[in-house]
Amino acid sequence: MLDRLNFPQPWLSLLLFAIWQFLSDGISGASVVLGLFLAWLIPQITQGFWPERPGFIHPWRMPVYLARVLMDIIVASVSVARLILSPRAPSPMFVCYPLELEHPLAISILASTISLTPGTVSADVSDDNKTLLIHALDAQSEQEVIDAIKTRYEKPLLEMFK
Amino acid sequence: MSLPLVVLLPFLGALAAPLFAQGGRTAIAIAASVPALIALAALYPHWQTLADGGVVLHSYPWLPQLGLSFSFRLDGLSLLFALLILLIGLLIILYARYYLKPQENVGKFYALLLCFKGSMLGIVLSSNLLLMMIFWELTSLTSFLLISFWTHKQDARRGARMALAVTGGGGLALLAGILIIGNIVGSFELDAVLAAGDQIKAHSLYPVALTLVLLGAFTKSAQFPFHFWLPHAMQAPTPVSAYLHSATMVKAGIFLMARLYPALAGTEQWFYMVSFTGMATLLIGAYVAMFKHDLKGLLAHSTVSHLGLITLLFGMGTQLAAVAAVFHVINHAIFKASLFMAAGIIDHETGTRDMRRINGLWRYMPHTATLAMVAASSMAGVPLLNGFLSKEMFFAESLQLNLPGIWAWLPPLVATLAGIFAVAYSARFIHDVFFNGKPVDLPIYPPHEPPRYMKIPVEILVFACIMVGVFPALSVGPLLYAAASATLGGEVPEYHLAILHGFNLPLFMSFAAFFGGLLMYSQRQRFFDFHARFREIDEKAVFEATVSRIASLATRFTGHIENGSLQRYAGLLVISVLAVAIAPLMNLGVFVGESGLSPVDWPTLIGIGILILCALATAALHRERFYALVLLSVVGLMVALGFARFSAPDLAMTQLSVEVVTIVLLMLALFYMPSWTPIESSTTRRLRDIAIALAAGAGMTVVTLAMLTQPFASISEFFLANSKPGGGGTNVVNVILVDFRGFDTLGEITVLAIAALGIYAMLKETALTPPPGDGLGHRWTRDAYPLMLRQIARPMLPLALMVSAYIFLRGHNLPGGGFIAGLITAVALILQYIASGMIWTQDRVPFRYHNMVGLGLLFATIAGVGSYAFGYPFLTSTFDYISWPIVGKFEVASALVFDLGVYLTVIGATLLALVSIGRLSPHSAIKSKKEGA
Amino acid sequence: MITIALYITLAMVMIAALLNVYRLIRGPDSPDRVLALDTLYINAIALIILLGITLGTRLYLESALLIAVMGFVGTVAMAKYLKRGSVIE
Amino acid sequence: MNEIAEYIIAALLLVGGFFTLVGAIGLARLPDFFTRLHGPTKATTVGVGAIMLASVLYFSVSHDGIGISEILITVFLFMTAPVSANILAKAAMHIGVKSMDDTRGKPWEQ
Amino acid sequence: MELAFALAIGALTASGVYLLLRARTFPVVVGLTLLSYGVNLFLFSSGRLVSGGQPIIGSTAAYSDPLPQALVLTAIVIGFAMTAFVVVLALRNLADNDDDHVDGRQSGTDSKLDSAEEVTGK
Amino acid sequence: MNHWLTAPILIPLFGGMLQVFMGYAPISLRRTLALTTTVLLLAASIVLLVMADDGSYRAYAFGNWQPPFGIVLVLDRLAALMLVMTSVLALFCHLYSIGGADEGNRQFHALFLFQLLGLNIAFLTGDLFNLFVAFEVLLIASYGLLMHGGGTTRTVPGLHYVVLNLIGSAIFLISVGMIYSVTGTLNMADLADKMADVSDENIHIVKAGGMMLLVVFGLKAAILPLCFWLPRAYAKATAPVAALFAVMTKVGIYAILRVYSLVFGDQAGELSGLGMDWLFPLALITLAMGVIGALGSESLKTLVAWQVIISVGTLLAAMSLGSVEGTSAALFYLLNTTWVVGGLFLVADLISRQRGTAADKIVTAPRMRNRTFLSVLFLIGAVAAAGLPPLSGFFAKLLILQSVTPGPQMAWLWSVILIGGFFSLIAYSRAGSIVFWRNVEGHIEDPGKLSGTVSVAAGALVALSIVIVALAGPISRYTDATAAQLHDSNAYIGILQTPMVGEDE
Ligand code: NA
Ligand code: NA
Repeated sequence: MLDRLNFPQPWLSLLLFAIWQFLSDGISGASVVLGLFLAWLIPQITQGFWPERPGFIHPWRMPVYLARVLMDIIVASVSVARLILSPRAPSPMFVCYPLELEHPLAISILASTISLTPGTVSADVSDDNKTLLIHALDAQSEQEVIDAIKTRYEKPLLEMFK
Repeated sequence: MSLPLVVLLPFLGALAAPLFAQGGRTAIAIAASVPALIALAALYPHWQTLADGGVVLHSYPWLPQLGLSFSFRLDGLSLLFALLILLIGLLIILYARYYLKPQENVGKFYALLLCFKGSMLGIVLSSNLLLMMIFWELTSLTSFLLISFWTHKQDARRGARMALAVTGGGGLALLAGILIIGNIVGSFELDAVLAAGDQIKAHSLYPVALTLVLLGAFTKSAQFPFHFWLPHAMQAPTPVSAYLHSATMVKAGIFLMARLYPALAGTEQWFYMVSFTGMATLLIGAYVAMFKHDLKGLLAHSTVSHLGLITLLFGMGTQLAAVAAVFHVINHAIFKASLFMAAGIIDHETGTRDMRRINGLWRYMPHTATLAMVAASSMAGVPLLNGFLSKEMFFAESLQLNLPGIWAWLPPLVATLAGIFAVAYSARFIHDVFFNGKPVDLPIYPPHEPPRYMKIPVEILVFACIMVGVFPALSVGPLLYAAASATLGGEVPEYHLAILHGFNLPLFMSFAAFFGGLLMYSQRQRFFDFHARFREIDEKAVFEATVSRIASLATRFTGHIENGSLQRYAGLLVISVLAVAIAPLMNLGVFVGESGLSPVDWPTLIGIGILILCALATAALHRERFYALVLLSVVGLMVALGFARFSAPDLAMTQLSVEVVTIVLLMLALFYMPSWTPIESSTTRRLRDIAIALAAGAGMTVVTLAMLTQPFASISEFFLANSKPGGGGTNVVNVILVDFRGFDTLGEITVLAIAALGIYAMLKETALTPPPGDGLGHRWTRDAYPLMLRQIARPMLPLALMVSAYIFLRGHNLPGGGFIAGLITAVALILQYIASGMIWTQDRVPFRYHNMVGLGLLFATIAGVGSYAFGYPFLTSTFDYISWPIVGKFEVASALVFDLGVYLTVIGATLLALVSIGRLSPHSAIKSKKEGA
Repeated sequence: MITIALYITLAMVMIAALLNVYRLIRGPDSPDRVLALDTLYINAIALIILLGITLGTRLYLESALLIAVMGFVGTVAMAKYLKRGSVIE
Repeated sequence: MNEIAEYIIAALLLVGGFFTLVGAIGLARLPDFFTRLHGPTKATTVGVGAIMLASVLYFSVSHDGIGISEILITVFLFMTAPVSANILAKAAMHIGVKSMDDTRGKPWEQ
Repeated sequence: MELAFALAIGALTASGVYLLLRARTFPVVVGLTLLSYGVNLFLFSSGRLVSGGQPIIGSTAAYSDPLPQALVLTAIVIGFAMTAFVVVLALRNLADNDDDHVDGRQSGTDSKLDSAEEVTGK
Repeated sequence: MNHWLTAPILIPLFGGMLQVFMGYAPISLRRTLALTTTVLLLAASIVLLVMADDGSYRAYAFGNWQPPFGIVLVLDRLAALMLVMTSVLALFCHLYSIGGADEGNRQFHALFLFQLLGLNIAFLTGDLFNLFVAFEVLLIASYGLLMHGGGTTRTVPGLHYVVLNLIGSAIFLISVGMIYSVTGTLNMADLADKMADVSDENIHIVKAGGMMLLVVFGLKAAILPLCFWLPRAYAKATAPVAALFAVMTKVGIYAILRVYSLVFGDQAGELSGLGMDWLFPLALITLAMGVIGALGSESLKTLVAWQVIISVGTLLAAMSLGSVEGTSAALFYLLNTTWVVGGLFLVADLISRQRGTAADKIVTAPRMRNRTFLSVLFLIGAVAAAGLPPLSGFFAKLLILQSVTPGPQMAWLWSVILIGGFFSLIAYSRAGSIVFWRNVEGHIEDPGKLSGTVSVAAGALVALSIVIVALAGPISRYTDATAAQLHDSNAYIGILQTPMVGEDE
């Protein structure tokens, strides 16, 4: 019994604890106790579902990356809005993007980023996790799209995940 | 006590009889005789009372609400019948001992015979009409079983069913008649009824009551036009025919007429109904008897005729006629029983009853022949035999009927004609059987005399024929007097029992009948030829065909209405609702009530517009099933928004979660189903359905509008006021769910649990072939678990659990609670199944859903039972605010345990259901894992 | 100020919802419909938030959260049905 | 209430409403499924995010303290929108939804 | 507002009833779902329509009637259980009879008139 | 606070939960526990019957909330009678099921006990919406039970049964909404109290709601034209389930009796006796339809299933007379018909097991084993069901016939009941003589042996018709008192004044 009194996924526990404090409208004795309990209990239940730890090596770079993505999202929205409202027909294109990332979580993050950022939506990941199919709404050339993604998103992610 | 004993003993004997069956036929016959012997002994002490004109009454209360009592009455009439039943019964028992074959089921036979005897005694001894009714129907039932004793014979089965249908059906009419009489008199006790004759006859319902009672009597006593069952009942073993169909049961109808004579007779209606029925029966029975080649058939039709004779006598309505009727009951019972037994012996010894084959038996069995010839002579009305006496009385009475004009000739004419036929068929019975050349391939040849003891009953009866014929006053005088007196209610007319009453018109009629009959028999071939021109109706076949036809009509009719179409049943249901609701709704008058309409707000209106559009589109476009699901989702979403818009956050959340789970469920099912619904109904049909649907929709609209615009007050003020102080929560909906109406919630999670268990059980052995691709010709993709989905789904689970915990804990005070929390957890788990598959997920779920369902129910129930300890009723909640160091002040409510039960049940049930369906899929080869093992 | 903005926003969101329904009914293909439904779900989140602001209460926020969760699961399930047939296997 | 906050809230609301509408217009107007995918994925998500932010601000300023649920919803939306888009795109490619004529490149066989 | 609301309930009922009268399990289930939406809204509205009156003590001045809300909540959950069961039963029907008819007839023995009209998908 | 009132609910609930947990325990253990539960339930029901016989109303307020605010259970003579009737039937059905019919589904006993739970809640509850919940509990359990036993034949009738009842549930909810929207309450006593005060504008809504409720109850009770789902469903169900279902239609009858004698009782002013004028003719037509169905039946179980419909027609006809006598007679008949029909389903199943492929079809077949025993059982059952003397059915019918006062109603009732009885007689004699007597050459391959338990269960249930006759006096005294109590709705309304725990009494 005692050996179960651990935190199998400390990061997750921490995250859950933090979220609990937000959810319970301010920090109080009760919320801390309950938060601790849940931060322990929930990973106990769910640890089977999340066995592979993400291979984070530089987690602190995440906020920077997220901030960049957030900015890009806003820009993307504006550009999509402009395109949608303009009478001009878009010139779309499917792009096959060669992946360097290997970890599935990292690939997912990249694919998500691509979908949220200007002009592109990730449509598919190849079975061997080597290629990403991207639909670009209004792109000039395939290489241009690939290069933009490579430098702007995949590089930082490569640094974070190994 | 002795009277109930007399009736009940045979029933007890019936229970005991099969035990004696082991001891062989003799043992059981002796055992079966015991009840009758005891009964005779029990009746003997009452004789003096009866001879003095008294009545013996034994009465015990039974069901006063019904007017039913356990009361018995012994008077002359019932004594006469009881003696017939008991004495002839004894003879029958003896006779049957030899008649039945050792390998036959004698236990069953004697048991049934005793049951019958008890029922018959019950009829004649009952002093309560309802009690009599019970025994009446019992005789129908037991006779049904006796007639069909040889169940392997088709004719026996059919004859039995026909007898049951006619006599049982008549019994129902009789029941109605008796109930009316009881209603008029205010009692079913015989004394009261017999005393209330004038009251009954004056009542407006008298004609109905009389008709119904007579229907009962006529069917039982085989009166025209219900006589047809009796000859077919002759498929019974001969002891049964002799006992039931000549001596006793068929006399029950006669008994009834005699019994109720003071209460019902003496009116024109009685006269016409009874005497004309009797006349018709008399004539038809006598006529047909002549042409029967079957020995028992002849006797059966003769019985019909004689029963008609007795009925006619009762119908005449004069006191002397009634005396004659009672007298003929005795005489007929005696000679006809002996004749049946003789016929049974002949059948027994020759193997056939066909008179065309049976000839010249005189040479083989002179003893039996002598007996039969005497009895047959009695039946023909030969002087010095008992039959002659009552027949003379009958002829005399037939002359007394004062019918108007030329009709006055009818009764004597019919009587004489019937007499002629009677002599003719009696002559046939004698001549055609015992003389008339040599036997024609008898199955048993040469015939012998039967065993000695088999003849004894016949001898006794034939002896009685002679005794009564020669010394009527001495032999039956007192009994007849007592019976007649009881029948007539005390006043007995002057009558003389003598061998001869001098040379008068009745005697002349007898002579005419005698010689006419002999003449007719000598010219029989002409009559046979004449009769052969008419097609003989086989009533049994007609009856059988009628029943079959009714049955097949019923089958067709039922099949037509109950056609197995859900559409029809559902349509009927909806139409029924419309039918009952339409009148009140039409009366609504104004559609918009007092409170009027509230102002419109456009966004809501647009939302409602979308809702209506998508609802109608779902119906209109339902054939493309997936499309219908998408539209349905929109409708569900809009409903949820509607709940939120009109102040029901809890409902909005529940609706949303349930809707998604439902859609997932529908898609799980749709996978195996055709993607398209073909058009299968005609345009008319669809138009009709549209009309029904529109009517239902219009009705709901009208009701809703009327309802929403009326001012309103409800008990909810109490909930709002007491939620916080009494229930410890500010979310009133939640407090209602877990506290005020917690019992509903317990029921509801039980429903959820049962549904899940039922689904699990139902799908356990179901195998479905999944389609190889969608309906549009695409094969399914190989990629079952897309990478992005898998990656996002996994962190979703702990987050969802966190949110569930949050929603759960705040539920008592803010929107949320066990349900919604449960559904969030369930949906998060479902997402795991969708993203990563059954095997993967199932391996990681640390609990079994079955147990979770059970545990949830258990928590909720225990939370409820807990209050017993404090002397409070089930589900009384308690809460307190507790202060702990560090933690601070917090609320503890027992309702939370209840809500935890809800939470667990919802998760367990939802997943058990979905996983059970998911397991059908070919990829989930984990049937024996976790859930299945 | 906020009230006017609320009304304008509400109008825009409602128009958006109508456009989504148009796409949903128009199709032409099932993915279009599911996409429209998904978008409608997200619109519904906006509506709920706006409702909360209008009423000045946060009691409806969890409904919004639930729409987000349920909309996602619903979309995923439908998309999986379209390409794979069996949603849970 | 703080007037600046009011302006910010109003602006956020309008921006949110605008993007929501734009996403829907894109869904309604763009020529093929894959192009239609872009509008909702980005614009609508951002629009709702803005409205959410308005809500956070509104309740923080008015009375109820900081609204974290809205943030949670927004984060959730940003996490799931790409996944929805992805799986829908896969479904569309599987079904063989027509892409507009001058699309370069080809969707994958599923 | 009430009129629109009433019309919505009417539309849900009408659509539901029409689908209930179809000959296959799937539309029947969809019809049941629609009908139950209508019924739930109706039962909900038996406490009348109130804006911003969520029955959370202290959250508003005038509360809407909480009792119908609780009843509808119960009804929704029960309805879900029932729908789940009937869906599974429909599957079972499909498995047992190779057919999703509800009108008791076997596939292939459809009457002439009906099969003449039959249209099979796209 | 008298906790006995919760016994008929808690016993099957705990018993059922235990079964859920024990799905994988040895079958003998599960059977023992399940049967123990049923026996306990019977004992508790008898205790309640004795309690109720003092003629008072006992209210049990869940959560200690004063009615009409909380949910109350109300025990009166009628409720107690229904409880005992159901637990007796259930005991024998359960006994029969452990003779082997419970195999193949680990949840059978759980479903069975939950079914009883739902029934008991329905009989005891004093709350209209809780009645809905009770219906749902018993229905969902019955769906599960109906599908029990594998095979494909019961799927379609099961589907029909389920869908129709789901529509019924929807209608129930609409009715509840309509009635609540006017009265603002759900407690039946409170509703009864408020009926006279319903305003003229609102009365039509209540009327429509009340009538729709009647349709719902009519659907459960299987009254024409809502009865067609029943024959196939019952005929196809596993025998002990079909036998238990003998009580299912009676729940509808009970609900009609309860709601329309209380809420729309004498005190209800213009609303009193709502719908009863519809009921009488419909009941008679139902009876007639039942008889026609019975005549046309091609199997014994179908025949018995139509007998259920005959019973319903008879019961409703007597009830809709609206008199104390009529109600009492109906209750007497109810007891008789429920047990006998249940028994007949079991007997039909026993017969069917002895006849090889002919099963229970009314056709000639090789001679069955144990013919005498089975034919006696069938005879008793048929006599009791067809209403012939000397068994209970006759007395019940007699009571019904006598309960009507002279007039056109009497003419109709008598004619239909008596003529119906005549044709039932023909139907039963035809079926019995074909099944038992009309044999063809050949032998049945390995008919299952009749085990003691199943024979006892089936025999005991039909033999109850003899017991009823023996106890006819006390039983009819009880039903008289029940009917009298039922017709005094004001006494029931008195439960609103029941003191709560902690209040001064
Ligand atoms: Na001859
Ligand atoms: Na499909």
